[in-house]
Amino acid sequence: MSKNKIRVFSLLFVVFIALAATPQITSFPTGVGANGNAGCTCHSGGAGTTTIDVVGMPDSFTGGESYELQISISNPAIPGGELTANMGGFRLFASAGTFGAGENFTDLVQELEGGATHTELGNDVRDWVVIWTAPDSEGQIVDFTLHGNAVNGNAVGAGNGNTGDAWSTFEASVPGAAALGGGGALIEQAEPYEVAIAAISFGITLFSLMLVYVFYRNNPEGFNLNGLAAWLKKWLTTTDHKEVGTLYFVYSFLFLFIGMIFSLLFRIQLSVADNDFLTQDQYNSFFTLHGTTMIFLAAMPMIAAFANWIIPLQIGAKDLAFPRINAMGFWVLAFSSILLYGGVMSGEGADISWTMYAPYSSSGGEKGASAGTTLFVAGIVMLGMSSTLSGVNFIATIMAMRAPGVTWMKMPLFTWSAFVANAMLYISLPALIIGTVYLYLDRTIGTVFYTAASGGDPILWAHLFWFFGHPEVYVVIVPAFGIVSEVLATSAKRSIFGYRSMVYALAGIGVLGFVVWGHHMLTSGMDPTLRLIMMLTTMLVAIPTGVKIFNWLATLWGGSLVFKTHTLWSLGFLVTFTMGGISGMFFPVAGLDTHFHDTYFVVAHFHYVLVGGTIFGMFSAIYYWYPKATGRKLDEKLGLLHFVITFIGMNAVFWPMHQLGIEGMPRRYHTYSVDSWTELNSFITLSALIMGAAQFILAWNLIKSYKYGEESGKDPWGGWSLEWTTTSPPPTPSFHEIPTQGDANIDHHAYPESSGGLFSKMWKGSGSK
Amino acid sequence: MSYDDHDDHGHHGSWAPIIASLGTMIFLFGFSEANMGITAIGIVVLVWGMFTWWKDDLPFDGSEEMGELEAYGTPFGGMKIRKAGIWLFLMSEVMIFGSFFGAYIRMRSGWNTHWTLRDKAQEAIDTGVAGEGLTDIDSIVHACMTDKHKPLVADCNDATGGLVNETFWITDAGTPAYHHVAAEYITADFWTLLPGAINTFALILSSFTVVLALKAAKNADLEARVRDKKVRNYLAITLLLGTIFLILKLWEWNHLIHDYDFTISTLAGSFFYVTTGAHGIHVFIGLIFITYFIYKAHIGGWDPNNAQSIEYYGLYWHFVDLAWVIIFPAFYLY
Amino acid sequence: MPTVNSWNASAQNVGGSTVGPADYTIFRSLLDTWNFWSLVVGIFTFILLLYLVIRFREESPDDPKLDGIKPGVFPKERDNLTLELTWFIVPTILVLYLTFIAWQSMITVWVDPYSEELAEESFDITIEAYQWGWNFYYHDEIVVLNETGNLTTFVTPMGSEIKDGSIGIDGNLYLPCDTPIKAKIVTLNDGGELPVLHAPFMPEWAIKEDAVPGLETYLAFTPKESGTFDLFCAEYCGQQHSKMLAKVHVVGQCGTGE
Amino acid sequence: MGEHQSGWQKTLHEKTGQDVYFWNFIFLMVFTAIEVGAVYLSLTYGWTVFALVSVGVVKFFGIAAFFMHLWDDERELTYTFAFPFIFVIILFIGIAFTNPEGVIGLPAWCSPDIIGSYTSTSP
Repeated sequence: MSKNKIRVFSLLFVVFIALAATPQITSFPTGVGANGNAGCTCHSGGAGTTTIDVVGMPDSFTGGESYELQISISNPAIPGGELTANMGGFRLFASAGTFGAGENFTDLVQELEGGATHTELGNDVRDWVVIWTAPDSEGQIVDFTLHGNAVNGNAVGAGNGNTGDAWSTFEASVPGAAALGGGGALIEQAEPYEVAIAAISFGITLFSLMLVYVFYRNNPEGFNLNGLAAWLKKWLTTTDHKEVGTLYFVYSFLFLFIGMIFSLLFRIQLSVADNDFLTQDQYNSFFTLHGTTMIFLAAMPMIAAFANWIIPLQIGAKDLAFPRINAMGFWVLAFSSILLYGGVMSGEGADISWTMYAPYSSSGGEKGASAGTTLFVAGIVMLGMSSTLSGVNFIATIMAMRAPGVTWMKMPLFTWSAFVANAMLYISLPALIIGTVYLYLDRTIGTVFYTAASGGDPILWAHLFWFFGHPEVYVVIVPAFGIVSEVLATSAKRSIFGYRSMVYALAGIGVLGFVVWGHHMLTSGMDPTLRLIMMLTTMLVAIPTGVKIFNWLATLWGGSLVFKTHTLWSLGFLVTFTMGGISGMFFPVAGLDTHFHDTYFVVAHFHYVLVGGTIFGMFSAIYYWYPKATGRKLDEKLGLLHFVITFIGMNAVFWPMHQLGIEGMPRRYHTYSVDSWTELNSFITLSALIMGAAQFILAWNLIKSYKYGEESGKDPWGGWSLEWTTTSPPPTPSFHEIPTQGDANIDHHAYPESSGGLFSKMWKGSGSK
Repeated sequence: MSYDDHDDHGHHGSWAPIIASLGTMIFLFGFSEANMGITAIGIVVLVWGMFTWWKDDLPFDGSEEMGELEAYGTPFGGMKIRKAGIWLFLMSEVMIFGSFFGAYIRMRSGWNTHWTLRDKAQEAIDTGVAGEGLTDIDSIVHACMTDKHKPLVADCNDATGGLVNETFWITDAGTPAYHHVAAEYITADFWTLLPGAINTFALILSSFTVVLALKAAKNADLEARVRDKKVRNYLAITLLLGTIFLILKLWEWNHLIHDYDFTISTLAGSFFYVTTGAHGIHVFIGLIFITYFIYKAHIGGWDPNNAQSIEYYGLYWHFVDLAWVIIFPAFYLY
Repeated sequence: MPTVNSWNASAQNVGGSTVGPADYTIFRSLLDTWNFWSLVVGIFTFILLLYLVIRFREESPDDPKLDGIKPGVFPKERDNLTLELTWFIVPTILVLYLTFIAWQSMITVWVDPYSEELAEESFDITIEAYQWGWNFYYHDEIVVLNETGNLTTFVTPMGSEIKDGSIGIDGNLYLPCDTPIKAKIVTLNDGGELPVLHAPFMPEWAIKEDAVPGLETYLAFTPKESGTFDLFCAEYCGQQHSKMLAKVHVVGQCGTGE
Repeated sequence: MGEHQSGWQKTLHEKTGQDVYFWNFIFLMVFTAIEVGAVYLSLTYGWTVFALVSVGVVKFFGIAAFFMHLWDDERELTYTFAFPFIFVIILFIGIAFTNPEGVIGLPAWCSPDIIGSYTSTSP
């Protein structure tokens, strides 16, 4: 025991050091004021050679007091125009207070949103007088930013009028009288970063408390803390597919909530026009982390959780093919989230969106990507490793460890969908790993893959990313297809309609998924011949999905449908996913895509397919297989409540986004000034808050039913696949004696055993039994 | 084809996965923050994880209980699952090197290189506009470039009668149109070509020695102690050849960077160093694994019925050699 | 002498309402077709779903057990070749029909920038994107009827004429009416600027094309109504991606065209 | 390794005293020498590319078939190894053969400007 204890403590110590060394970049998010300082910067030419001096800037201001600021610009190298015109310009910002022109400068200085600037005439002189009246509350520090620009007067003649000038910046911060007196306590409204970090650390403390509570509840009498170390060791070193599946599930459930926190924060930001609840940096890093967390840290681990749990049970295998590689797949994923979130703690979270488009993501500095992006990209490389490891495992298990009787054409459809999804992920992932390695090396050791100045090509990144990206979105939705096929068949008490066409449709989606990635880049300057090919292939992808939807509907024919919660979720899936699929057909059309690309119509489509498709499918799977995993059913009443609120909430949040997309509201906008969008956006924010709250019902249901749920035997729903033949929860290893799956069709001689269908004929190798 | 009953073969949990993953995280964390200290800790923890993994594997005797399962049904029926597993892993490696080449060909097909320069020179000679006294391609190329392959734009313009003008070297948008690919330096000078050629021979030889090690391990009629020594020696030769490969590669890189100023801040340089570097890392990982095999041979761990682990390692090593078979002509000779 | 006003108030307070592309754009006709077919497919599927859910719900737990559902036994397979073929063929026909229409729209939206017939009568401009703003370079002249009825070059409110070589750096783009516009899109690269992706997006004419550093891309559209419209940046380009706005003023007599 | 060796490999073994792996090794060494030699003779562009590609294919076959004993093993393993090449080809068509200047130089259907001979037409 002592050796194990040392090993556990040394591990925790190393993790602590890694966390402590999180980058302490102290650059707080400054968030330039409403108008930004782009004013003078559009004058190209050397910055910083102009000298600006300001007379009359107070050391500390008293509330309501006016101060006269004499501003003058001088630059020996640029004497100013010979016709004494277009000599200079200035743009002054202050974080508080109001502005006016000096008494004989009324025609040279004008007050403008957020500060003051020169007028038309004021452009011909190089010194101005501005009156600044201080704000009433003296308990704050007012930051001044002044851009001074010595203009050489070539106005609209040679060059483009803004060359050959030189601008530089003068900054000062003037504390209010009360600001510095007695410790200068600044009263600042709650920084959204503190809200995000507080929410995340609250989530983690809650999670560890729940961990100790679950350990306590195992045996309340024999509860002692050093028992916790042994129990923790069991989880840290487990290689059993059921325990790794549980780890995946708890991990993805935690990150589902963290991703939700980010989405609610920037929904509040987007609720009204010209809102500044979040600064631009915070908004950019929040939507980046929302996208990446929801896809890579919530949806895919949830799929891996069900795949880990259910595939060995459905094909009658004792465990996955390579147990330790399976455990490593999880732990690489778990540690990658530390890298992905490394930047957030210091206010420098990655702000390059989940698609990480090239020149911006490989840039740095004041206008470039934030410092945490390098860690973020390293996290994405680790995600690639994790998915490759678990991919090998699932494909090898399904191909090699099926029990007798479970031939390719008699395998449950969830295992089929997990196989197709993992094969697609496994083949497409290297393109992402290579693209991300190039990006990572661009950011760390200075290679120039995506730097346009040295011949690099930003579209190379878009191609490599989307070659992975499109199969990725099918990887996320195909397991939900498998779950819905299982749940609808069992709820209707009939076998799935057209098992073979379902399998061929899955294979069709699998192959077509690789030839359509271009429709994400139709307006990005891609090669026009390729745009045409991609448009045609994208049109074809709808057909296999249509076949599956009609097969599900036909499954209900002649059945006796029970309305359990998992059935409701699958019917909800049918409704929302069909609407998402239909809205998806708008993008392969050139005329529509040039408008819809990167607008809220795209956001509406993929949320209908991701939330309406994958999340509904996953929730259906939770209610369907929770009894098999724990031996107790989830509470039906809570489940119904959770379904009704989430179904209505989901439609209320994402349906108006179609209208916003048609009106042309671009994606990833920190704020917008078009007033007609405010009404729709505030409605979306409200329903998003309601839908978010509803998810806690499921969390409570999961914890409560573990102890107080209704007992469920081996086969609570009347399913036919092998997992319903073992006890729930199943023993470790999952089958003491490998079962043989019967076949109801043999009695009716519908399909002679030997044919085994096209697939096995194709694979008839010399050695196979 | 029956699974036997007593089933304690399930691994009773192992520390290896979590330690190896932690090591990967710390390594990437340090590398991203350019903090070599943390990067080093990361590598140490990663290797500690690998050795924990191999400590679990040391008693592996190739039997059913120890995890050598046999596949059932189509398509891998009758084969060992771990062999199918290695081939599935190689599918991912094929895609990784496929993506490397896809990106490389995309960029390379847009560049002017020493081949286009020779083309222009040939065209200049055919149309008779070449500079006086310049009758063959090599003389024009010498007129266009210093021996350190720095372009002489004006002289080249005259030498090719205006065919190779300013925009051949730099596009009007200021981005480089002419890219010095590694092959330009390598094919021009024997001493720069030598390390690449020796490396290719070394890798093929190491592939062969792994096959010999496997043959020795499977040879039942060899006396156990003799067999272990033979296997260990063959694997040691493979390790030696792999190290020579890496040393020569680093020496060659050093030569290219310092003598020809062919660095990673040029686009052609980025592609060359990252692709050959990635292949180098695959060789390096292979060498770490082979130290475990040598240690196991040293303590007499190999016998005919667990020798297939060497065969599976051989598959990985041959694949690394296969990748080199394509990288070498594409980057060094073309 | 027009003032080089480094800050243009009008470009900033975008305000007003954007109701999406104009009616004469190909976007609107395509949208109607796609909406129609979406409704047809959607309503058919949902009515079928509703009917099935109501008609075949469970009356009593001991309904007849079809298909031999027993745990551990692969159930009796159900399929009906004609039914499956129909819902494979019918969607394929619909998709092929829609693909044909989509192909038509491609030719009008993406034009070959080097075609001769476009070159003569198109109004050429260059849109230059930099981090968080736009520059417009005009290569043709806008000719308008002034109040005395004869043709003069258009003069912007701030006094600069729009003729070959004139430059707009104050976030305002002036376009003639009823003439096909050909816009070359480039990224400002004078060493100082950080070249990232941008994309001029004009919802009024439902078009956008990325500005890729190191590559020239093209836009082609024909405004048919005068007025002031928005220009957004549609490709994520960093902190002030949402501030990279510009106004497009379509000037001159409209409606004389075909 | 190659338990079920095909007939001709056994006869090769008896006749020459060395097994197929030794001959495969010699075979690969010779072809590497050819490859390096072809470049060192500085042939014309077309011939060099042809030499490099053909030697590459031959060596690829040599290693995959004999060193990785795909020749002797079950056919499924060859299918597994060949399967990702379909997607490598798709990746090549989509990414490799559409080089950056695609938008301006509208390439005539499927004639990417790879050979880079002096007849390239992009303006």
